[in-house]
Order: sequence, then C-alpha cells, then structure tokens
Amino acid sequence: MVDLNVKIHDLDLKNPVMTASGTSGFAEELTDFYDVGQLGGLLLKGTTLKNRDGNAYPRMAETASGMLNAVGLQNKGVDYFIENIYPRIKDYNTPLIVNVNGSTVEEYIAVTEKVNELDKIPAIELNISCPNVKEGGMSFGISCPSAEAVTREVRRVYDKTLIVKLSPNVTDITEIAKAVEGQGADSVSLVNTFLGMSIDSEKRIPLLSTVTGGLSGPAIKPIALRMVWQVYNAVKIPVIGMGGIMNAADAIEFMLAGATAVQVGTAIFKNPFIPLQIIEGIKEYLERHKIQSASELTGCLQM
Amino acid sequence: MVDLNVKIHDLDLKNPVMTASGTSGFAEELTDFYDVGQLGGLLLKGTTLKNRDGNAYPRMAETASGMLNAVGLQNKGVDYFIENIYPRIKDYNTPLIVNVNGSTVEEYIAVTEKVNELDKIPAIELNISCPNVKEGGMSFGISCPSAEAVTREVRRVYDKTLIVKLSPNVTDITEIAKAVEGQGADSVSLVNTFLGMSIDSEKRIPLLSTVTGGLSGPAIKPIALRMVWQVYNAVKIPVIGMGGIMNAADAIEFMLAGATAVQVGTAIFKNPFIPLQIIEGIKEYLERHKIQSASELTGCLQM
Amino acid sequence: MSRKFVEEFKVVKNIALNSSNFLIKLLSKKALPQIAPGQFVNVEVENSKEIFLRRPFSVFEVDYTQNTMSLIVKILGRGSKKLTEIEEGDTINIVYPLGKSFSYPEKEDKVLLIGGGSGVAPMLFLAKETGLVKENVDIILGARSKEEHIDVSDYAKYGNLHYTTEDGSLGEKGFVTHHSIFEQINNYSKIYACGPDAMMKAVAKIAQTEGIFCEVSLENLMACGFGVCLCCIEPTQKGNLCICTEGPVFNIKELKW
Amino acid sequence: MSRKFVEEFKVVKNIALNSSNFLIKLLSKKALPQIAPGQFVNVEVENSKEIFLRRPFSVFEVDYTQNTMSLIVKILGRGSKKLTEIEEGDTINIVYPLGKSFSYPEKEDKVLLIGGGSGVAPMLFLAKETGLVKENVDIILGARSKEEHIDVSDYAKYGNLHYTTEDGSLGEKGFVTHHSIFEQINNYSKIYACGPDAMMKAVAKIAQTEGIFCEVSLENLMACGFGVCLCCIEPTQKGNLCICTEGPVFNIKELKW
Ligand SMILES: Cc1cc2nc3c(=O)[nH]c(=O)nc-3n(C[C@H](O)[C@H](O)[C@H](O)COP(=O)(O)OP(=O)(O)OC[C@H]3O[C@@H](n4cnc5c(N)ncnc54)[C@H](O)[C@@H]3O)c2cc1C
Ligand SMILES: Cc1cc2nc3c(=O)[nH]c(=O)nc-3n(C[C@H](O)[C@H](O)[C@H](O)COP(=O)(O)OP(=O)(O)OC[C@H]3O[C@@H](n4cnc5c(N)ncnc54)[C@H](O)[C@@H]3O)c2cc1C
Ligand SMILES: Cc1cc2nc3c(=O)[nH]c(=O)nc-3n(C[C@H](O)[C@H](O)[C@H](O)COP(=O)(O)O)c2cc1C
Ligand SMILES: Cc1cc2nc3c(=O)[nH]c(=O)nc-3n(C[C@H](O)[C@H](O)[C@H](O)COP(=O)(O)O)c2cc1C
Ligand code: FES
Ligand code: FES
Repeated sequence: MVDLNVKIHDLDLKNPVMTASGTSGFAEELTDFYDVGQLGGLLLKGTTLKNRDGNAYPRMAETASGMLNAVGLQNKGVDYFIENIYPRIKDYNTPLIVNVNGSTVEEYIAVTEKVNELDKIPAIELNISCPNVKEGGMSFGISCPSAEAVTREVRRVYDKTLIVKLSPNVTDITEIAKAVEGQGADSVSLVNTFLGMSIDSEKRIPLLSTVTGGLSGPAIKPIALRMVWQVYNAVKIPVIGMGGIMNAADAIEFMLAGATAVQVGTAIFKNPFIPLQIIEGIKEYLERHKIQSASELTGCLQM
Repeated sequence: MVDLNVKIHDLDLKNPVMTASGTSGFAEELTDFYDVGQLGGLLLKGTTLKNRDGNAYPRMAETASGMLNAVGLQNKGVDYFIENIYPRIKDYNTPLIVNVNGSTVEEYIAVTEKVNELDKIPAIELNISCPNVKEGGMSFGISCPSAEAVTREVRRVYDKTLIVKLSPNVTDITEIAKAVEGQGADSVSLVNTFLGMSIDSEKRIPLLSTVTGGLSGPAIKPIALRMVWQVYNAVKIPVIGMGGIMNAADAIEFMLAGATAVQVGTAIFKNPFIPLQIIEGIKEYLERHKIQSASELTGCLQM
Repeated sequence: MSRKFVEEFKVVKNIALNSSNFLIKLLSKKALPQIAPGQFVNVEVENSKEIFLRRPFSVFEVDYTQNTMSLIVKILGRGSKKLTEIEEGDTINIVYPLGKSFSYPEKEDKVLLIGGGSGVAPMLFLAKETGLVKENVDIILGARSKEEHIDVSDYAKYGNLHYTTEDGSLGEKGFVTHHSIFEQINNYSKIYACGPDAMMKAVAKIAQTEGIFCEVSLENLMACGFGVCLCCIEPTQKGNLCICTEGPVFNIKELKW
Repeated sequence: MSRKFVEEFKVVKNIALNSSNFLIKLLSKKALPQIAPGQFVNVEVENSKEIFLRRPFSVFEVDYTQNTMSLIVKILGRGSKKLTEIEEGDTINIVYPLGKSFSYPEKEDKVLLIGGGSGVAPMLFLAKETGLVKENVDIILGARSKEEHIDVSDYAKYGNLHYTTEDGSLGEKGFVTHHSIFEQINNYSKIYACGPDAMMKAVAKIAQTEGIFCEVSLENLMACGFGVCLCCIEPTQKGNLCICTEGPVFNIKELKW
C-alpha cells in the first residue's frame, strides 16, 4: 500500500491532487459528477471583498493546446460566500481553500480576516497574480516590494496555512518566491496564467472583450514546470505546482521538479474526472516504481 | 494587384515574411526545397565570434503544440561564416540578415564590425535573448541597463539596419523595447523562445541535456502576440513579430497587433514551404478584403 | 444542481441531412437520464490537432427505450467539421446532460417555435414534446436558401411547418421575422426561439413589444459547460449568469436585450 | 545539398508484419527521385492532438516503376502507434529524401549486415542493393523473441539470414554480438549496422578492435530532418554534426564511440 499523503505546512492532504481556483467553482458543480471528498484539496473560485461582475463577454478564446480567459474574478463577495455558499459546502470531506483577492492591501486583509473565522477553511491562497483585473491582482505579484507588503499584512491577520499564488509574468520568479517566503508565507503555488492575446484575423478584432487574458492549459506546461523547478531550488517552504497538468505523468513531472502537491485547472473543463484519474495514476506509478510515498517524488529529479 | 512590400527602417522587403534565426540554417538548406528569393528576408543561424560546439545531445523535446530546444548557438564563428558560407549564399535574391551573438559586449561588437563589411548583409539582428547559453545571451535582454549597453555599443560600429531581438522572459517587455529604441535600434524583433523544461517521468530525468531550454511553436503564440501588441504601442520603430506562426492567419494576427513584418520559425521544421504559403495567404487575404498594401495591416486591430 | 456524466457514446448513425448539417445518433451503454428540449451536451472532438476544448450541441432527439440520443451538427468551423467526419462504430466522449430546458407550454397555449441555423435541433425536439395539438403549434424555420434547409417533414405531425429563405427559394423570402405569421403575432401566447443572435434579438424585440411570453436559447462560447469556468456569461437582470447552468434557455424578461 | 520534396503520398498498403511492426507502402503521384539505403523520410502524423513534430523513418523499399516507397514502422510511442492506424487510401505528408546513404560495398567485399529493432528496414534495403553474390552477404537480425522478428525470408536471395533472440526462441540466444558469426568476424571486410544505440556501440567496438570497416546508422531525435535546427547532432571527430544531413550513416571512425 502506497502512501499518498502530503503535507503543506500544517495542512494534511490525503493525496497531492487539488483542483485549481477558478476551474472548480465553489465545489458544488463538481459534486454533480462525483464525491469531491476524493480530492486532495479544492481551491474555491477567487473571492473579493465586494461583489464583482467580472469582465464583459467574450471571456474566452481557444488557443493551440490551451485557452485564454478574461473572467476577471466574477464573484458575489466574501460575505455572500460566508452566508450562502460556505454553509452548503463546509462539510465536504476535503480541504476547501479560499482564493483571496483584492484591489488594495486593505481588501486582501478584510477578506482574509473574514475567512479566518471559518472553521472549515484550513488555508487561504493569496492570489497576487490574476492578470484579468485592472487594479490589484497581478500588479501585486510582479514586483518584490508589493508582493512582500501584501504577504506581510495578510500574514499578520491570518494564523492558518497561508499559500501565496505567484504570477509567471515576471523576469525572475524566484525573487518573488523568496520575498513572500521572507514575509511568512507557508507555501507558494505557481503558476497563475500567462498574459496572452488572441485576434480574429477576419474581423480584425481581439477575441476577448478585455483584449488580453490569461493563458492556461498544456501549452504553458514547459514554462510552468521550469518555474516550479527554479522556485523549489530557491525556497524552503513547500511548492504547489500547476500549469497545464492533464494526466498523471504531468503531475508527476511537477512533483519531480519540486512540487509537494499539484493543482489541476483547465483540464477540468475537458473532463471533470481528470483530477481523480491523476490520483489513481500517481498511485499506480508509485506501485510500479516501488516508491512508498508520494512525498518522496518531490524534487527527486535525477540530474 | 496588392502590394506586399514592407519597410523595416532602410530595409525594403518584397513581402513581410522572413524565416527566423536558428530555424532556417544558413539559407542553403532551404534551397534544397525552393528558391529562397521568394522570401521577404532570411535570418541566418546565430553567429558568434568564435566557433561554438553548442550544448550536448539531447537538444530538443516535443511539447504540447511546441518544442523545447537547447541548441546553444552551435556555429563555426563569424570568420568561418565570412570565408566559407557568405560567398556561397550572398547572391540569393533576398535580404540575408545575420543574427549576432556574444558572451560579452566586446564580442557583440567584434562580430558586428566584421559583418558590417559584408556588402550583401543589409541588416543584423542583435540576439540579446538566447536562453540556451550560460554567458551573455538572454542575460543581456532581461534588464534595461544591459540591453541598453549592448545596443549602444553595437550601434556605434554599425551603420546599416539594426534590429534588436527581445526576450519574452521578462516582466515588462515594453521597458526593454523602449530602452533599445532609445539607444538607436532601428527595429525590434520579438519574441525569442520562452525558458521551459521537460521531464521524462518514467526515467525521472530532464529531457534536455541542459535541463532547461527554449520553448517555441504555436503554444507560445498568444503570449508572443500580446507582447507584439504591447511593444507596438510603446515604441515608434517597426516591430517584427514572431512566435508560433504556422499559417497566414497567424501572420496576419501579428501584423494586426502591430508587426510590420513577421518571422516564421518552428513551422519550418514541420514544413519548409510554410513561409511561401503564408506569403500567398497574405496576398489572398489582402485581395479578399480589398486592402491595397500589406503595410496597411500593421496595427489596424479594431478595438 | 443535477447529476451529470462523462461517457463514451457509440456512434450508430452519422448521415448528412444536407451539405452542412449532419445527424449524429449516439448509443449509450446505460440507461439515459431524463433530457429535455433545450438541454445540451459537450462533445470532445478527437483526432484534431487544432481543437482543445469540447464543443456544445443541443440534444435533438432522445430514445429512452433504445438508449440513444441524437444531435444535429452544423458545420461552422474546424471542430464541427471534424465531428461530422466521425464514422459509425467510433466512440465519442460526452459530458451531459447540461443546462436547463425550455419551459413546457400549458394545454391552452398557442405557441410559435422559431429555429434558424444550428438552432433547429432544440426547436424540433421541443415541437415533439409540447404536448399540444398540432393546430396550436406553428414552427418557422429560417435559412439562407432551400439547400440549407433540412427535411423536417416528419415534424408536420407536431405542428404547422413554415419556411423562410433569404433568397426566396423555399417558403417566404426574408428573415424569419419577415414571415407573414408575424402579422398575427398576437395569436400566440408563447414564443420559443433558437438561432443566430441577430435572429433571436429580432424575435425578442417583437415579443417584448407585444408582451408575449418568449424563451430563447443562447449559444455563447463555453469552456466547461457545467458552471465552473464562468466564461459563458450573459448579462441578465440578476447580473452575469452562466448560460451553461442558468441557461441556455432564458425568458427574454431576464435578459438585458 | 540535394533536392528535397514535401509531398502527399497515398497509402496503398498498411499491413501488420507482427504485433508491433507495420509495413506501410506509399504511392507518389510523380516519379520518385533516387533513394538509397540509409536515407529516410520525415512523416507528418496527422489527427493526433499530442504529436507536434514529424517522425523520421528509414526507407525500406523503393519501386521506381510503380513510384512506390515502403516504410517499416515499429510502434514505440504515440506517433508511431498513430501512423500504424492509417488506412489504405489515406494520404500522408512526407519530407524526403533525407540524409546520406550507406556506402555501397566493392565487388570483392564480404559484408555483414546487422539489424535490430527499427533498424531492420535500412539493413534489408541495403541487403537488396549490395550488388554482391549471396555468398558474400551475411545478415544478422536481432530481437527479444521470435514474435518480435518479422518474416524476411524473401531476403534469403540476397544474403544468408541469421537470427538472435534474447530468449532463444529463434536463432541463437543472446544479443546480435553474441552470435557465433562474431567468432570469425575477420572474414568480413565491411560491417553495416542499424539498431538500438547499445547494439551499434557493441558492434562498433568489435569492428574497431578488429580494424574492420564499419558503418552505422544513428537514430537521434530530430526536429526538422533537413539540417536547419541543429537538434540531431552527434559528436564526431569534426565536431558536432547533424545526423540528418551528415548522416544518419557514419563510418565509426568519424564518431567518438
Ligand atoms: C448551448 C449550445 C447549444 C448548441 N447547439 C448546437 C446544435 O445543436 N447544433 C449545432 O450545429 N451547433 C450548436 N451549437 C453551436 C456549436 O457549439 C458551435 O457551432 C461549435 O462549437 C463550433 O465549433 P467549431 O470548432 O466548428 O468552430 P470554431 O472553429 O471553434 O469557430 C468558428 C467560428 O465560429 C465562432 N463560434 C464558434 N462557436 C460559436 C458559438 N457558440 N457562438 C458564436 N460563434 C461561435 C468562432 O468564434 C469562430 O469565429 C450550440 C452551442 C451552444 C453554446
Ligand atoms: C534516421 C532515422 C531513421 C529511423 N528509421 C526508423 C524505421 O525505419 N522504423 C522505425 O520503426 N523507426 C525508425 N526510427 C525511429 C522512429 O523515428 C521513432 O521510433 C519514432 O520517431 C518514435 O515516435 P513516437 O511518437 O512513436 O514515440 P514518442 O512518443 O515520441 O517517444 C516514445 C519514447 O521513445 C523515445 N524516442 C522517440 N524517438 C526516439 C529516437 N529516435 N531515438 C531514441 N529514443 C526515441 C522518446 O524519447 C520516448 O521516451 C528512425 C529514426 C531516425 C532518426
Ligand atoms: C477560467 C479560469 C479562471 C481562473 N480563475 C482564477 C482565480 O479566480 N484565481 C486564481 O488564483 N487563479 C485562477 N485561474 C488560474 C488557475 O487557477 C491556474 O493557475 C491556471 O489556469 C494554470 O493552470 P492550468 O493550466 O491547469 O489551468 C483561472 C484559470 C482559468 C482557466
Ligand atoms: C531550434 C531553434 C534554434 C534557434 N536558434 C536561434 C538563434 O540562433 N538565434 C535566435 O535569435 N533565435 C533562435 N531561435 C528562436 C527563433 O528564431 C524564434 O525566435 C522562436 O523560435 C519563436 O518563433 P517560432 O515559434 O516561430 O519558432 C531558435 C529557435 C529554435 C526552435
Ligand atoms: S461554460 Fe464554463 S461556466 Fe459555462
Ligand atoms: S533534425 Fe534538424 S538539423 Fe537534423
């Protein structure tokens, strides 16, 4: 019997496979297909202090082995979440992690303080990397001082597991990772989407209402994997890897590169069962290679 | 009759389609298939001052809609080029552009000075963005001061068309573009490859001898297109766009985003005729849309 | 929320209805769940380098005794083209059943069903299911020309069939909203429509002006089809709603048209 | 440099030679250029989401009168698998002819041809073309087991066939270099080999020690196949050379083995 457990700071995951924020709604949608209690963890849709309508339609464009999105953090705000959604989902048997967003440090703090009160939310993921909002979002995650500031302030008010989600749209992601580690982040997750663009050549218009959007899917996997490997070699806190994971081999690659756990995003749109298939695939891999525990995979790339 | 001519500073191109450096050898290989005189221009393989063996095998890995390479600027040095290759290719009826590389500013200058002497080389492309060499290469292209320094020094010794090739592995590509424009670059070309990585999950080893390599192909197109659009809006010099162009629609998208001309790279590996097909496709597009000249496409994205 | 599945269906029929529309009949290994007109499925397009995401198609017919479900696929781009090349015996992977259906009319209703382009499938499914006598059901189908219309004579038993074509080659000339039926539009208590945006908006405008109940089925671009991506939104009186879970069928009152 | 083409060939035959090897025969619309043993083609794998680049395969047979060319495709991964699923009548897009061929032996030579795995195709092509009498040609083919050998009895007219299998189920047991023929290796003036790296290196070592002329055909990973990408290099006495243009056939003296 192989051991699939992994640990992200204080957070015990029954297996290393979580679903990524913005790709698994508020968990309920996935329960239409299966029991989400099988997942290692579930990242809820990005949440802000107040209601956000998100960006105008069209919000997505297909690209080669990937897609662009410009959702722009549509959500009803943290209070609505706490009052209306949380009670319905809190007893799902998997760690539910709130993806915290804000246009200002104060907003990040306000959302965090509210979420801190929720018994069944064992961790937050601080999203300083959303490329689809005009204010805040990615702007916090692409410079060390701002990444440090928001992490420091949120750390002050949050006592459970604090994951900071990094943007790949930077020259050196290890600097940002070290900066947030220095301010008390318990873990970093990477990568968020790459800023991209699509054009309809016949109509000569951008395909997204916002012109640019976030690229995700297998197309970005080689870059995401490189970043996870770099960050793993630069920080001591656990790394959560993501970006184009479609199957167990992809997930294992991220773990070999240094990820303690992974998140599956866009793949869910193709098939919501993929996270479960990946859990099975990792188990089968460990058995076949006679490796006792999933946690042994982390960083064990042979050079 | 539509007019396919475009102009990059002093350089007249009979059409906007060039082949990218490192993907069309030293032109001769393509002549096995067709007359390269049909091309708008041809970027020769990256050239350094001295012979370089490049990196060890394996140097490439296939990825979703793309590939990683770690060639590492294998070439016999600029003197060998001048003595042995240049005489054989100089009369091809298309602008041949030397892709100039160096580990130090002095090397860039030395190569440039030698190439400056060659009558039939109307332009150089300064490669400050190669991710596959330990020294120099991309390190020049990811910070403004170093990008400025190398551009300034090369500009001093070069009096023909100077194109600077930008790295996409940066937080803000417009800053670098503006920096090299400020030092006298006549044009910028973008993007070079993205730093990526691939792993063999079964063997638990990196697939490239160098661990990381450069990602190219359709996978990167949305990001490249976004960067071309940003740079077009930030500088006044002509922009040459590339990154995953596989067909005429792709090329037109880059032109609409702001490119005056495009380069076709990885697509050539799939089919060396693709650049010619793109030229035909642009012609057909202009006729169908009743647009008189290819140059009218540049930046005419409707917002 | 309702139970959804990801399943490999076997293609038991794939026939061209005309040069651009294909009927694809799919066999399930297990008993099909209830599927109502307006609901849709999200289809994986295999063997195509260019297609990354699934493609949504309305359900056209369901046979619970045979466990078959049919789609009408109109060739629009690369994905739909590839799908129509599928061979009998092949399998296709489907996420289903998705979205909310049309509301069913009441016994006393007189209804007008309007379908254009790829919107024909859900309209014909609905025609079959209204539960009304034929006299109370009018169906207008619009297309550019006679060649683009498919043969729907089987549906004459469910309602009175009317056609429009832009070139006048079948039925009345013009768009669906130019059809003479619209001169007595107040005869109808309910209008249902599915088709190109412009067509639905024209229909909605008339229904709105005349104060007639009207449901339309939207076809926004989708990434997931089951409510997790928030890409398929439509601005409504209640804010941006996902058409894949809160639609694709909307009462025009809910929309901001 | 020599003239190269990109062409759509029609698949006229695709038959399984055993569970993992397929013979694919391709018809050209125009007269084929000269193609010699050791040269290869680069094949586009259509309809596969996962395959981006072409896949190289040695030419196995050429028929200039019929304008056909055959390949032997061994299933290794996803691309080769997909290729073997191609149907007669389909077309495949090919870049060809690529690389340099084996040198032809002289009349007085006694040659040993050694093929393993996917290296069988060029060896059999060469066997046919040596121009030598059968007595002067020995062919050893190696595989893991009898099942993995393909039927090459047709080639008995070109040379004496020998087999090795790792499990002893056909011919001598062991690797090709364990074959008893190697006890009289000095009978041969030329050795030609194509197969897995380890096999070719073992052969090369013996040839080197004994001072026998030896050519091997390498199978490095390729991106372009015609010399522009510099990905397929092999370290040689002349530095890193592209095997797609300077090879795939090399005299072992040129290599750094
Ligand atoms: C709920 C729903 C039900 C549908 N039911 C049917 C049906 O029963 N039969 C049927 O034939 N089609 C139906 N469609 C439309 C169908 O999904 C599209 O035709 C298909 O996805 C096009 O894919 P493609 O790869 O062929 O086109 P692509 O190559 O992806 O696109 C070709 C062009 O069409 C545009 N386009 C693609 N999809 C849409 C869309 N949904 N709306 C507007 N423009 C679009 C693209 O932007 C592009 O310009 C339905 C769509 C939805 C959302
Ligand atoms: C000049 C040349 C001639 C060849 N002739 C033949 C032939 O006649 N018949 C034949 O069956 N095959 C031949 N091959 C090998 C053939 O190209 C590969 O088997 C094929 O490309 C594998 O593609 P795939 O998609 O099936 O495997 P993939 O899914 O791409 O790879 C599966 C695994 O095999 C490894 N791999 C893939 N290609 C190679 C390779 N070339 N060398 C080492 N490892 C590899 C991959 O790294 C991976 O681990 C030749 C190769 C070359 C370079
Ligand atoms: C439609 C969509 C919405 C997303 N929304 C969020 C979000 O709200 N918060 C966040 O941190 N990341 C968001 N992401 C990013 C993903 O969580 C993930 O970082 C990214 O998609 C890369 O992983 P993937 O390639 O597996 O999808 C979103 C991605 C997509 C495609
Ligand atoms: C195998 C390979 C070798 C390359 N060598 C060079 C080089 O020598 N100099 C350079 O400036 N760019 C080099 N490039 C980058 C390309 O010129 C181009 O910028 C990049 O591949 C993106 O375009 P594409 O997606 O069309 O290939 C190389 C790319 C590849 C794939
Ligand atoms: S398509 Fe994803 S929410 Fe509707
Ligand atoms: S495969 Fe490109 S140079 Fe050989």
